[in-house]
Amino acid sequence: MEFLFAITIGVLVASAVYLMLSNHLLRFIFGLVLISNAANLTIFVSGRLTDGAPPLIPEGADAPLVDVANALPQALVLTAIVIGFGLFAFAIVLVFRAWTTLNSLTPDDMRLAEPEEAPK
Amino acid sequence: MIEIITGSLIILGGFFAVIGAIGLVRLPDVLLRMHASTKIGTLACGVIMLCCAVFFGTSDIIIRAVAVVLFLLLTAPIGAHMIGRSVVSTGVPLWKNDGIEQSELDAALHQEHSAPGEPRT
Amino acid sequence: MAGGFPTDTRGNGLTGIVPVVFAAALFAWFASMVPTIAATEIIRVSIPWIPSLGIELAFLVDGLSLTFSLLISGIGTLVLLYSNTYLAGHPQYARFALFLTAFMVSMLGLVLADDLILLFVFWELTTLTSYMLIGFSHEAEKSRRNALQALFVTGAGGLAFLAGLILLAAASGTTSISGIIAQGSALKEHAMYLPILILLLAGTFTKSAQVPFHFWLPNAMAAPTPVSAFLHSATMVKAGVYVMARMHPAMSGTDVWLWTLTILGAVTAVFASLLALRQTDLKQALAYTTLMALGTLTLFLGQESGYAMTAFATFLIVHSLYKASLFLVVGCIDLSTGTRETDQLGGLGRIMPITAVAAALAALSMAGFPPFLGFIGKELKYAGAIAVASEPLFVAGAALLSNALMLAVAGVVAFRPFWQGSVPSGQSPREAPWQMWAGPIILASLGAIFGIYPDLLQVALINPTVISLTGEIGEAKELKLWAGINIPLFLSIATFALGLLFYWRHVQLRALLERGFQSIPNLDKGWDSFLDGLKGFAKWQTQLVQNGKLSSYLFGTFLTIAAGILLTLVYTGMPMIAVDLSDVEWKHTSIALLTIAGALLALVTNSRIAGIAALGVVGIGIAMIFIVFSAPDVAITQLLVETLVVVLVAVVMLRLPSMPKAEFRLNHAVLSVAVGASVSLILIAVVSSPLDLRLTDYFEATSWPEAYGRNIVNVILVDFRALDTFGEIAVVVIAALSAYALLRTTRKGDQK
Amino acid sequence: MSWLLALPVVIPFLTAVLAFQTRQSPLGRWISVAGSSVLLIASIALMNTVLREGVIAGQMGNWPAPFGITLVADLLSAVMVLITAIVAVAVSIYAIADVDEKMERLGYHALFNMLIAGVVGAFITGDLFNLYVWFEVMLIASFGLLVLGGRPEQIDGGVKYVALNLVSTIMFLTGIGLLYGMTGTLNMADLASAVDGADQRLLTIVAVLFMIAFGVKAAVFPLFFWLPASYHTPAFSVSAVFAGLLTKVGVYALLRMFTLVFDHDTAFTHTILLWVAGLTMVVGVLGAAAQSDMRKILSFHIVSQIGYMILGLALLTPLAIVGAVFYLVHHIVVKANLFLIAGVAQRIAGGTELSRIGGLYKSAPLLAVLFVVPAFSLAGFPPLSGFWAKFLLVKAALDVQGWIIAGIALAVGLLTIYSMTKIWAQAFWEPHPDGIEPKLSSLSSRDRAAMLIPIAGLAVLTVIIGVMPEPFVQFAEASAAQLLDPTAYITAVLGEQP
Amino acid sequence: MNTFGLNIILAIAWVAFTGSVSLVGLITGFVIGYGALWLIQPLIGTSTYFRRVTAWIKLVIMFHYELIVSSFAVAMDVLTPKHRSRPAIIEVPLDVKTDTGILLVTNLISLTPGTLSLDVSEDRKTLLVHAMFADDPDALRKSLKDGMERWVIDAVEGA
Amino acid sequence: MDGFLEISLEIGFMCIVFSVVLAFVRLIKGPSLQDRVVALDFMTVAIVAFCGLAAIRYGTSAFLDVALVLALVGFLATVALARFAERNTERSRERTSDD
Amino acid sequence: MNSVILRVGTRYLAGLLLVFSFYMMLRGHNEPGGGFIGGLTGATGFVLYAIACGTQDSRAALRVMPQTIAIWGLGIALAAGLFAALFDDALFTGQWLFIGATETDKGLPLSSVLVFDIGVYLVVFGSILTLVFAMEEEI
Ligand code: NA
Ligand code: NA
Repeated sequence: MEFLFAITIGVLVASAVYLMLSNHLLRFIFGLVLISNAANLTIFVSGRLTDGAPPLIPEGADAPLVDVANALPQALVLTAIVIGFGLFAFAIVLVFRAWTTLNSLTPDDMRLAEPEEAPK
Repeated sequence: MIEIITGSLIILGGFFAVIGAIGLVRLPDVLLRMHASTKIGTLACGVIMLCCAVFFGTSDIIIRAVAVVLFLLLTAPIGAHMIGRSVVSTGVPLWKNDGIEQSELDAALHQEHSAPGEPRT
Repeated sequence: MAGGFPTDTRGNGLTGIVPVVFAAALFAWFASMVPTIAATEIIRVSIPWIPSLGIELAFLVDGLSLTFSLLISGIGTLVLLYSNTYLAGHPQYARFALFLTAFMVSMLGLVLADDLILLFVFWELTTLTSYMLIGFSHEAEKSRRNALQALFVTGAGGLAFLAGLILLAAASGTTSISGIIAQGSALKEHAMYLPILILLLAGTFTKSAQVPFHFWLPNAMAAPTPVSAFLHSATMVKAGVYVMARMHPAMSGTDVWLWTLTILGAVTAVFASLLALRQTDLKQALAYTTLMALGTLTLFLGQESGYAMTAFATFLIVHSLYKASLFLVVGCIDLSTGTRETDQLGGLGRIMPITAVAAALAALSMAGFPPFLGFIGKELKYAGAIAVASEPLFVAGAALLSNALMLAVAGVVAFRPFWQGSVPSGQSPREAPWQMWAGPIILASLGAIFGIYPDLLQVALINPTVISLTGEIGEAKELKLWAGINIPLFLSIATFALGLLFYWRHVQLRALLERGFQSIPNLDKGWDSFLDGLKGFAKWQTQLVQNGKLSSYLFGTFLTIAAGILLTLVYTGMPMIAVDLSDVEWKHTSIALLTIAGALLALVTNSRIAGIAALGVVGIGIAMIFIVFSAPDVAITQLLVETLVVVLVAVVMLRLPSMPKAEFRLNHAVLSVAVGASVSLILIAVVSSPLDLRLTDYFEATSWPEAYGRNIVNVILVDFRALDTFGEIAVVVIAALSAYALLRTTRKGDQK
Repeated sequence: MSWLLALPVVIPFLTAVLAFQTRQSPLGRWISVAGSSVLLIASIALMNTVLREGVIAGQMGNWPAPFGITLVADLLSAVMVLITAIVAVAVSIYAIADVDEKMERLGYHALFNMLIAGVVGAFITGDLFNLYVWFEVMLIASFGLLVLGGRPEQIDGGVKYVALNLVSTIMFLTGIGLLYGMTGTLNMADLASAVDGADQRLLTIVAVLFMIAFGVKAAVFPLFFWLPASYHTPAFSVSAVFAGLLTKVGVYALLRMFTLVFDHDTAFTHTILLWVAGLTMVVGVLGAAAQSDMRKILSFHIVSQIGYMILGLALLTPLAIVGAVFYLVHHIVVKANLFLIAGVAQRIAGGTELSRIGGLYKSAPLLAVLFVVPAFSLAGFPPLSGFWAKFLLVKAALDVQGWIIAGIALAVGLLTIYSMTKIWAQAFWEPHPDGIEPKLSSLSSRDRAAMLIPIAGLAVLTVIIGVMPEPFVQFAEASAAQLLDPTAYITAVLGEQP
Repeated sequence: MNTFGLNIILAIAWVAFTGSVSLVGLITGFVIGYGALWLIQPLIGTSTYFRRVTAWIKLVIMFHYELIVSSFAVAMDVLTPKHRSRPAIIEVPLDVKTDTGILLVTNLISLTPGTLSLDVSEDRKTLLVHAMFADDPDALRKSLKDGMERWVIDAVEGA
Repeated sequence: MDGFLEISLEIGFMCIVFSVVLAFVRLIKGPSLQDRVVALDFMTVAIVAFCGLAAIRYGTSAFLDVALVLALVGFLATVALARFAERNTERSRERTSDD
Repeated sequence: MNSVILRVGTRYLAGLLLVFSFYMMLRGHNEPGGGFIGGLTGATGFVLYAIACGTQDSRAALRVMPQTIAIWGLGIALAAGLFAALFDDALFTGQWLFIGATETDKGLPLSSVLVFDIGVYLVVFGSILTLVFAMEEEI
């Protein structure tokens, strides 16, 4: 099972990297979304996969009765998702600002911070 | 007995879902596709939620299942309406049935649809 | 500073006086130590400084260091007195005096330090202060350049020197210099002797401007004349010589030592004196004679004989005295006439008699005429040269030639301007004020006094110095004007003859040298091209690495990732991998495929909506994974976040242009696949071995009984790992505030 | 005990909340100053305790390690927190003059304090995932601060900074996932032993993954691109705190993980680090030599000097680690200060581009003095702090016959001298191209005080470290000992191990 | 519909969520619902009305009947190779006045396959409907008005 | 659990997954912006159904909560995208397409 | 958005989402849900509101500036953690009070953990709205 999703993650990462390398900020954003999904999934898979047993303790029991899915990675992934969302939100706004102030979405054309030829 | 009912309802629901999907793929223009997807999809959900209600039978689950259906009934049409009005306002070309055969029709659709609203890829 | 002496000879008030007094006090203090040292004792004080590194604030007063200290503080006093008038009313005189005094103190520290690291601290301080002094007239491009040059060359040497010192300390197990010397010849047998020696000499040769590092010294003359007089005659340039002398007992006597010092010293001496004769600028000429002196001193240090050592000690003093006074004289001439060019000077003797006398006395000492100390020095030189075990002829020849040239230069500098020709029209020279001739006179006459009464020196300084150099008193040879008819005497006579010839024909000789030196590569020009080369290379490299293109930055980063992982894989070999597909259901496969399909669509599409929708699909696929593998909370969060992502993108895209068609880039594709593959591989390897579930078991066991929660995930979030969650919501807040600021930033602040 | 560890993290957050609530009024900046000062007190208290009692650990939420999150302070963490607090105080005072009302209204002080919170958290946490969280707090706050003001070049720099840092962040997250998948734990002290059970080959690979992730943070070759692309663009107080602290968090993380957890194949990992160190030093310093803008020069020098610290880690001898720690502390103080000084130059001479300014030596001698101290300390001139840092590392290298790396370290020192004197010559000695005479008196008395007090303070600190290095060296030795033998650390976190 | 009624609905919704039908639950729901309404206060119109439960029931039943029946029509068209549908956009004049009424009408029309309400004109007088089987637009218009809209009006506005 | 239910569940899952795949086809083909939105919307609804099935399959009501949230929130994306489609054309009449 | 249907629909949905979000948050400790999910859901309510009726109205409806909500949420979460200090526990140690507890039934639990989760809710809620409102207005 894990193997299958390890491959999936590989594909996600590969496409993400390709998108991020393409010299266009919108594609970079797409890549960013993909790769953070991949990272979250990596944690989830690293914690091993359990079919259909959510880590909940039934009423009246002191601990899960069946052996449930590994809760810790779930918590980590949840945290990572939210953090990832925060980063994404900033990134997308930055891209917007880049367009409105630098009037370009191709970062290689952005040469204000590092001008073409350094001033003598 | 419950199992039988549930099982058959499940299959029915799945059947609806597939029909909706087929409609989404096969029907000739956006609005027609929406006819298929929006409602038949909702219907499928409704049926499957009904399964849940029947299968578990406990009050809280029934209430939840009902809630799911109600939410869908409330939200799906609004979504559909939003898309619909955008279709009208952006003037996405629509299909007129003048009894042409399907095959030719698809062909016809293809140049017609390479009007605005096309990713030319 | 050209154009006559300052009208206000009262100088700079307290800022002028205080340093002089301070220096004088120091001189007096050191003088008070003479009896002790003369009694062949030493004074050592040490305070622990960095015990954990064994570094001490240790100071040692012995013959060598006292000699230097007296020269430094004595000449320092006179130079400061001189400067107070020379730079009277200069707006930055306070800084000047500060730097000069600071330099003097560092120099004293350098010669008194008895700890290698402490010595280096002062060594670098002299470099730093001299940088400030050379660049004193900082608004002139030239002096900035030369200051940098001096700093860079000596700094470079200094770093080699540091390495040498560290190795030396490591080799002898202590940083205490006297400690090292006490170990006798242990160092010479040590495996690291050669590298240590080379590194130390690299330091000392750059500092003492030995050939081929000599080029910075004449440029350093951009400094005001008093600075040149102090740094570039009496003190700083002798720091290197001092260190060689200091290490002499521990390191001399090996062939490497002997030959390096002898040859380089000799070459420097001759070469420099030729250069000196070639100069028309008095100051430059003096600068090169300084080089010559340093060469000679190095030459002596190559040897071990008592003659050589005595000669070293004597000539050290001689040179400091006459050279300092000549520099100061040149300063007077410069101020008085506004030029330092020999052919524009003449007939000053009658107008500036006192200065002329000082010049004459100094010059005679320099030329080595009796009864001046210079004569004794020269005699000893020859004696020493002959005493040299190896190649006496070579050394003697070098000495003879350089001395003769010195004589000529002495004439050019101190005789010609005063006693030949007449004052050129347009010049209205006057005699220098007393503050300015006092120094030269005193120093020069000391040359005479010591020449007539050499015993004064003999006991007070020479013998102790020789002891510091050799270890035994017996080695010290007697200083006397008349040593009888011997080879040195003949050589002296030869020197006079040759020297006078040179002086008589010095104009022609200069022309000859001019032609000769065209062929020799000019390291000073080399310096500029070196700097340009450095800048050029730096620019090239930087444009290569930091080319301002995000795409190449990202490429580099991802390349590092892929290369890092894969090469490590090559090094470690394949980790254990166990693939188990038994429990894979078609459901799992189809979800995986859906996710992959979504990713690929996002990859290929040029339509923004298709892209977003594709991301939506990936999100849905992953949500399904979370559902199937029993993570409802995560699934909900994933779906909610996914929805918001779509909403945000949809909003932002209203203002963004459509995406251009992406052309396929093979290198990008290869790299991407490599990164993806390596991640997959590692993950597969990770999940191939069972997972230790201690933590999870604990959470399951305690979640309800101790944390009163049935949703273990939520309990982990709000209780077991609440700190994570707190940090995480902090991230969310900050992200919102940052994005808000970024959106509003073009507006007038933030309004509701 | 645990509160002693928690407070340094809590205080900046409280400060941030209050500062944000008062962002419309000038009160905000004073809250920021006060908060930083309280943080300073707290970190001094922490340092005291650590010095007295050795490594201390606190279990947040009273959940025993390794199950809950542990905060740990050994000497290294304590000193990093302390130095962070010092920089925070300095910069928050400086900001009074440097940060305008508009930025304040947009929440500068809140962001600044959150940044500090993130940095402190990163230094003090004993949990790997928690470290990730603090990295994120720090990172996102730095995003905000970097683009605050929204000038085009800020946006440009921001794009590159954000893009590259996001990559490293995601690497880090992935690495954590993998390491958890191998060991089943996140507590660093627990990891130290847990990794021994894992497949060592795999461990090495994951180690390299972490090395790269932290390498980007630390801005080592060839991962430093984001730094020179952005550090010269934001407000001066911002770039000062960035220059001082951000990269050091990466160095700290490397130092921690590669002494505590990834110490299984040092022959491989630390050899890589050695190469990285050398290349980073050289490339960075040459980059600086190619620049003609004060802040750009300084930015590239950060890279170069990170190389020295990595060198210490790479050599992994006690003396080398001592050098690394000493360098870490010295560099934070000096580098932050230089950026603050650049800010003053900007204000009174009208720029940081060396060809467009000058005359500072003549008309602003005080500033000249204040510049000489950190500048020549950075260049490694004795008796300033930078000399001892360099001395320790070079000695460490020579002790293990690392001739070449020692040579590189020294040569780089020379080139550092070169670019420091370049600034000195062109901004201070050379007359101002427009003939104006930049004077400190052109600043309002409030601004003058706000800018010069922190600068002077840091300069004094530099001199103290230089002239009285013994306590600092002793301290560095002690913390190096703790790093090289983490038993105390592990025991403090997990209790006595069987 | 007045605030009180809406509030009750929310309270019930709350009970539904918690799944525990109890007075406490109802009250909690009422309170929380009140909070929610307070937040969205500006949205709440002032129109108040007495609802007819029977009309509601009728509406619900008829709706589901429509839903099922027309679903099959669409399904047929989807599955058979030939498209028998004659789609057209028709305008339906609206008699229903209240917001709720309009929402109900449009949603229900949309939910019954074969018809899809696209938009309501700004003056709320006409409804734009897309019909799959608009062979006779007038007939369709009539059926919509006498069917769905009528029932809604009965239920909501009780003409 | 009863065999028939097992089988019907499998069938149900297959149907849902298959319909999602079909929707994906529409999503790729487009052609109009709205087509893609519709496809995405349909997928969301399908997931709701999927959750329902999962709840039955694993006998846990937890998955119904997922369905609940999705049913309530899912259409927001549709609304946002539809609005984008509309505004996009308002902003530039000549560019009704999204690329 | 000048859509009658959407506006009317929003009237119901916004309220519904809000109530639902509270529900999701409160039950989080025992069943799927919690502060994040609650906050995200609640936010979507107002996002919808903003889309349907514009940001002016929804800001008015919210009354408080969203960033204030967010920062207070952070403050509350921190306070919940600091609360433990009163009982000489470490930061973020859960403090529980069970109303009407019997040995069989724990009774109605009140806890610092719940307060923390409320803080989380407010942060997520406020932050998302800060962002979305600003974007709606600037773009
Ligand atoms: Na270990
Ligand atoms: Na300049």
